[in-house]
Amino acid sequence: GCGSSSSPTSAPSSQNIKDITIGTLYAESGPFATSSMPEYNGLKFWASQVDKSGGVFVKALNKKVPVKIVAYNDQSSPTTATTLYSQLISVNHVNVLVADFGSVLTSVAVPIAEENKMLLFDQTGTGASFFTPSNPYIVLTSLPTSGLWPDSLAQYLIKKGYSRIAIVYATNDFDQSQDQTLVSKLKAANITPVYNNGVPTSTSSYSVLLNNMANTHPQAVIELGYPNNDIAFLQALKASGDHFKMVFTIFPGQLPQLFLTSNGPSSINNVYTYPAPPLLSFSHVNYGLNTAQFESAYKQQTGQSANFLSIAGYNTGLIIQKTLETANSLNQLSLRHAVSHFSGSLTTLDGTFKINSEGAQVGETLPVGKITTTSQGQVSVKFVTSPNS
Amino acid sequence: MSRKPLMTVTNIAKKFGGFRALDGISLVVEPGEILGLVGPNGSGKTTLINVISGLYYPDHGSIHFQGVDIARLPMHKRSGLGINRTFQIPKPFKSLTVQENVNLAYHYGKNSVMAPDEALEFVNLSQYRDHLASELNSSQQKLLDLARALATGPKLLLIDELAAGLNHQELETVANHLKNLSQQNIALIVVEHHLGFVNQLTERVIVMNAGKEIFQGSLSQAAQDPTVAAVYLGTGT
Amino acid sequence: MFTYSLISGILFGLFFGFMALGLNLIFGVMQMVNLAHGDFVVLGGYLAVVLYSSLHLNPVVSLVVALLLFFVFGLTLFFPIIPRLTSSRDPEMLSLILFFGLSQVLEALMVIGFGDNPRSLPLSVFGNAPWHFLGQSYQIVWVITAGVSLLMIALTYLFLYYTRTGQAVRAVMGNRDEAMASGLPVKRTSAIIFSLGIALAAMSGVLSPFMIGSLDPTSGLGLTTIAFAIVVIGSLGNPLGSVLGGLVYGISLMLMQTYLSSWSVLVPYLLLLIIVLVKPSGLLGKGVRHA
Amino acid sequence: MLNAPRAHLKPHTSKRLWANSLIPLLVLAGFSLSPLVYANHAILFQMMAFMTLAQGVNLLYGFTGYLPFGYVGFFGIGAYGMAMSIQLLHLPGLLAVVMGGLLSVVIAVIFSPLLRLSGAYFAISSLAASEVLSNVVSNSQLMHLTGGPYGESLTQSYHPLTSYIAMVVVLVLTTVLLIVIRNAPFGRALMAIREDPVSAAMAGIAVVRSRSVVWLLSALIAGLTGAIFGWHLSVFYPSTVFDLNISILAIVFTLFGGAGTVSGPVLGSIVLYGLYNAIGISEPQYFQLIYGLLIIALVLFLPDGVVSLIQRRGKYVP
Amino acid sequence: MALLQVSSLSCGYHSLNVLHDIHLDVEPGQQVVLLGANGAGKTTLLKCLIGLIPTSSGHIMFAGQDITEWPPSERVKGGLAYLSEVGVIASLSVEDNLNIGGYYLSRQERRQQLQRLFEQLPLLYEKRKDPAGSLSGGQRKILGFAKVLMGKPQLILMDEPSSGLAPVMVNEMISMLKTYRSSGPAFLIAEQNIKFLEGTDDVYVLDNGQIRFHGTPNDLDADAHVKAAYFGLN
Ligand SMILES: Nc1ncnc2c1ncn2[C@@H]1O[C@H](COP(=O)(O)OP(=O)(O)OP(=O)(O)O)[C@@H](O)[C@H]1O
Ligand SMILES: Nc1ncnc2c1ncn2[C@@H]1O[C@H](COP(=O)(O)OP(=O)(O)OP(=O)(O)O)[C@@H](O)[C@H]1O
Ligand SMILES: CC(C)C[C@H](N)C(=O)O
Ligand SMILES: [Mg+2]
Ligand SMILES: [Mg+2]
Repeated sequence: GCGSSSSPTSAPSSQNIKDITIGTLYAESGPFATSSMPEYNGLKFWASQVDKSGGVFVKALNKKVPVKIVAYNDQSSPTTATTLYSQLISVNHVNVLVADFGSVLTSVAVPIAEENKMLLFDQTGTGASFFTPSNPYIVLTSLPTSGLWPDSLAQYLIKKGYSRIAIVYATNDFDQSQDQTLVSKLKAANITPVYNNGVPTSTSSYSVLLNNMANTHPQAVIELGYPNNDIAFLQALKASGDHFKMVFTIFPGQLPQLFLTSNGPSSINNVYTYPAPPLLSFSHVNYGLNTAQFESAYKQQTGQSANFLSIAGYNTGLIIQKTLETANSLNQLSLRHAVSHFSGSLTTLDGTFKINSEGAQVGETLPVGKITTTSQGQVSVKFVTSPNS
Repeated sequence: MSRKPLMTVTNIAKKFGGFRALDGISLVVEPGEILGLVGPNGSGKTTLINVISGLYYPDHGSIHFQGVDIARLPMHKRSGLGINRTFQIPKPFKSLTVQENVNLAYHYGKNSVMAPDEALEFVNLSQYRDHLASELNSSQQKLLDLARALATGPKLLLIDELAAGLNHQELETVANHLKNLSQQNIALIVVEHHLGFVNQLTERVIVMNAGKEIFQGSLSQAAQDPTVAAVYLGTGT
Repeated sequence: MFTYSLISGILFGLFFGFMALGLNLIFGVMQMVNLAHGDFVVLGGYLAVVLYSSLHLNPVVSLVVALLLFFVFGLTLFFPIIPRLTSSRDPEMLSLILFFGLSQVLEALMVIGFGDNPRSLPLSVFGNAPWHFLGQSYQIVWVITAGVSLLMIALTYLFLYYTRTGQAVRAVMGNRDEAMASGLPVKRTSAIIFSLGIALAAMSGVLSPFMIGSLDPTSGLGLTTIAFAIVVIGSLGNPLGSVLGGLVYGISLMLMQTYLSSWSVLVPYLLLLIIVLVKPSGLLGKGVRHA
Repeated sequence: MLNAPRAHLKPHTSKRLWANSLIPLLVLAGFSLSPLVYANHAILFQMMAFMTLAQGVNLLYGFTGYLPFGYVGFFGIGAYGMAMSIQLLHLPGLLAVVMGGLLSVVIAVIFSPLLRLSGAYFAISSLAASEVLSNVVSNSQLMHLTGGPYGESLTQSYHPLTSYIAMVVVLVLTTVLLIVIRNAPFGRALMAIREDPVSAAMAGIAVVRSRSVVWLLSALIAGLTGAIFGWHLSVFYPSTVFDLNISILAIVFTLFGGAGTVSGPVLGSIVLYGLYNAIGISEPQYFQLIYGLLIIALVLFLPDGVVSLIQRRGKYVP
Repeated sequence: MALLQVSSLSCGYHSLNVLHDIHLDVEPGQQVVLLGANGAGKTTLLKCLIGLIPTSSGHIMFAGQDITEWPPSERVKGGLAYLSEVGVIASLSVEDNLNIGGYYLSRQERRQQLQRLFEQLPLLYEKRKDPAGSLSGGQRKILGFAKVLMGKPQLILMDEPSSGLAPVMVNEMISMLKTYRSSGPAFLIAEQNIKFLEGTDDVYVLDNGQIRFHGTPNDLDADAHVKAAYFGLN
């Protein structure tokens, strides 16, 4: 959109509303496709669910209306995403704006949303810089900001009294901010990592790095990256034959299937991770399907097995649904107020939804768990920190 | 000699890898004179021209043009000073028309005297004016090189094997043209294997062999010189 | 630590030299930059993964399959595209664009065919017995991969310098028109080299999971740039150049990872720039005469 | 070489001048008025950005034969130059944009040795250069300057309207610059250099200087564009402004329209970028596939761009 | 019957024809010289005979076969050879250039030829490992000449083989021509250098893409006008 000359995007007057349009983007190709597509499917799944039940209840209209998803393919390109977000706002005049997966594709939406006074439902864009006191037009639905992720991990390491810790992280917003938190928390417990190096996110061969880490004789080896990094890392680890008391990577807990298919079950056996839903399963929810129900329903409808990202997408849907049920008008600010209003009281299959004043997640924490796999590829997880701390 | 020389080349050497293409060659050119440069294949004639025109810098030795040492000057500066050349393997701007080739040289030439049309007339390519240079055959392209060189208004013109591909009659005309260039006080160094052609042009030749001068004087004397006869003319025993 | 990085650097380097070989041939012979090179590498990788997961085919066998399959693929690409491209003005530049288009197409097809998820091969296909050398142990897959790569490069070298077709290849490389005037079967030669270049890319792809972890449809362009860097570092059209370039790349990458890890991604690009500016003709290149 | 030279190097008629000056006028009018009728200004803005970049590529490739695959490097540096001026020097947006442009000129000076290369060597080396730039910018050790991997967030000085206008201005100026160069002898000198540097030098043309001038100008164009673009985004990661596809699109647009002309890149950007969004927004199943095939077809069947269709008839195209 | 038989041939570049209605014969073992002013069409004719530019009309019969539509490679395989104005492949070593000339020979035939030529042209032997691109203009001509001889062709088309050659090399080349003719091949030579007329069986004079004169050197001698026009001899 373009400054004062940009056309007003406030929703048309409540009466003549036939349906609630939800605008979002997905990446069918490019580096983010792996994660973006399941997330998008999760949201679509939610939409079909509510429409089955005659639509979503909109308090402002005091009636149920069907939801309609308007979605464009940004092919993982932030540049393209920019125009498409603004297409959703200024041409499609969607009622609800939902970001694409991850920080990179979310980032460009932040100022556009603010400029056009549209509330941005940020699903998994956990970049801390998106959340500022001055900007009420963003809420993070499915994950805490990256910096918070390692809390439980740090606790656990300290509790176990590991003094020799080796960390390798990919130098991107998501991973580096986690490294920073982790290191500072360890330092606070005066533990200095014996190895702490950043590598480019494009790194695909970790063998030499591993060898260098091994030379520091660590008890715990921690690799913070995106899925491809974790895959390459675990593969190299397996091949190297090195053994450490503890090995931690982020994504086995989110996308176990991915690791099973690419590296085989043994590659993530005994690996520590953040078990995210569905591995971290919530049987008691006060809103929407619980983990088990979702998994079966989702499988049945889409034919694909649920993973964290499809749950994140579905969860976003639930937040939106709750918002519409709560808000007195479709005006974006009142949507935002509605969110703050039920923040903390909502428990979904993604955990407790709780945001701070800036719209960032603080409810869901990521516990640490240890994965065990059978050769058939059954994945189970043993939590080593409490799932709901 | 009253006038001071136009160019003095002193003891130039140029190596390629281990190979001495030029091995301490010297020469003097007076304004407006025609100097013939002959010698067996691979004796270093073209290399000498390359060094004088600035395509290569010499390993050592000096080149004084009108008193300034130009041995390390870039090509376009030398062109500006009034040194220009043709190429043994012609190098016109293939995708420009014949006319444009000459116009450019005229526009960027510092002291242009001969107008583009005049230059084309001179090498008698006027009828090809609007052809792309790529549509000329190689000997026509050589003549275009010459026209382009003339359009920059040179004081010294280095001509590398113009005769190749021209028949006898054409040689006559070109020879006459070159002669009145020297009348217009443009000095010429003419590299040629066609001795008849050289003979028409000048009395004074330098014979090179293996990067060195082996003879200097008139062509007729050269023919008598046993070494020249042996290595170049092949008339020796 | 140093020796380990050095040796792994060498093993990696040999593989990357092989990975760049196909690009080297095509660029050298046809002055065309196959920007889709990396995508053919990835395709080769997918082939190996599929053959392994479906038929438990040993990657070494997949190498042969890749050779045949992609040589034919190369031929079928050649005739509709290349002759037309060659006859255009500025084929070198236009090829960059055209092959970028092709890489887009291949990437899209890979997404359709194999999905977006990264795929890989278990590194244990050749057993887990490590290779001990200078007091360090290295994965056997690396040693085997490096060995195969070296062999392939050697074969290509023999082909170019000791067969008649190879000679024709180098002639066409040097000067198309003159080669034509000398009566060489220029078009056939180009077709062979093009298809061979693509087949070699795919073959290196078969081994790539062992060296570069996992493959996904987007891995292509990155590999292409690395390959090009290697081609330029060692010089054009010369397989030995690829080995040299590969080694330089591999070793510096590993040392960089060891001593300056966060900058390691810069290695291929810095090397490329340095070489190209210091010795544009590449480490093994010869100068040319301008007039 | 890039289009029948006979067609555009003949002496000028006033008609021709008129045809030339028409282009910037149309561009100016078009992009100042269209926001009133078309709501998605982001598309209009990016179309301008790409049109400007395309002209920058055109200047470099169309007149000197250097194909700058890494053109996005200058673009990204422009964006970061702008961002740093705002974050560190607290300059106002417009001034920051100028700084961005200047910074990428500085970078261009540093990388000017690349001009010693030619053909694919230059193309890929420039790509390598842009990779180097983007990785330096995003390296954590420069965090205090560039924000490293965390990227830049300039929401405080986000001003879409001003950045839109700035883009219009830069676009129009760039177009005018190209018209001037193309019709001045300088333009012809550049073509001569591309043809044969040795002969060009002998004809008295300062080869190195002429090339450098073009190189720096094209860097300035990309830098300013990147700066305005970054300003318009105001939140971006290194990968956003150093995205290789930006180079590629600019190049493809230029070739599609016809390099070496002024109207070519304009046409190319309007048609292809329009198409690009048309496909994008019509939610196709196989966007990338279609786009790739389009490019291949373009090279095979229209290598000299759409304008060549007119030029083949020996007609002059501005 | 004639080895090469060209009947009502015309060809040129793109649309414009350069040659019109050319008739020309070469008997086995003959040496035929092609004269003509600069731009007359000599090079074009040779290019057309070797197949580098397409024939727009007329026929080329070689060794009893109609080769009008053949690509260059086939013609060379069939026993033609062509020495262009460029003549060599700059990036290849001198030795490889010769091997290219003998592309269609058997291995040991090639080895023999190579030896033979190196013996006759020691200059090439000295520089055999150097890239042809480093050779001087004249040196390249000599290499090119040797290159076409390599393949033991029946008919050799040469475009101004002596241009750029020092007198001593010209004599060298002419004597080589003699030796090689005795061993079989016929020559069709575009030349300016009248030295080539001695030992020539047949002369054609091209003018503006048309045959202006055809006859023996003696006929040419007799034709004062042509002589004047093309050699300024009277
Ligand atoms: N750039 C170069 N690289 C390597 N060798 C070279 C180069 N230029 C010239 N030479 C060598 O230097 C020698 C002289 O070459 P040059 O071209 O000057 O001879 P020339 O006298 O012009 O011969 P010609 O009369 O045949 O043209 C030759 O042996 C050639 O091989
Ligand atoms: N590539 C080309 N495209 C168009 N026309 C050409 C081309 N090459 C040559 N010509 C034209 O064809 C005519 C004949 O050229 P050709 O080279 O056959 O003459 P030639 O007899 O070989 O002259 P020379 O004795 O100078 O070699 C010339 O007028 C030339 O302009
Ligand atoms: C799903 C998440 C791992 C994505 C990550 N939070 C990001 O910001 O990119
Ligand atoms: Mg010479
Ligand atoms: Mg000729």
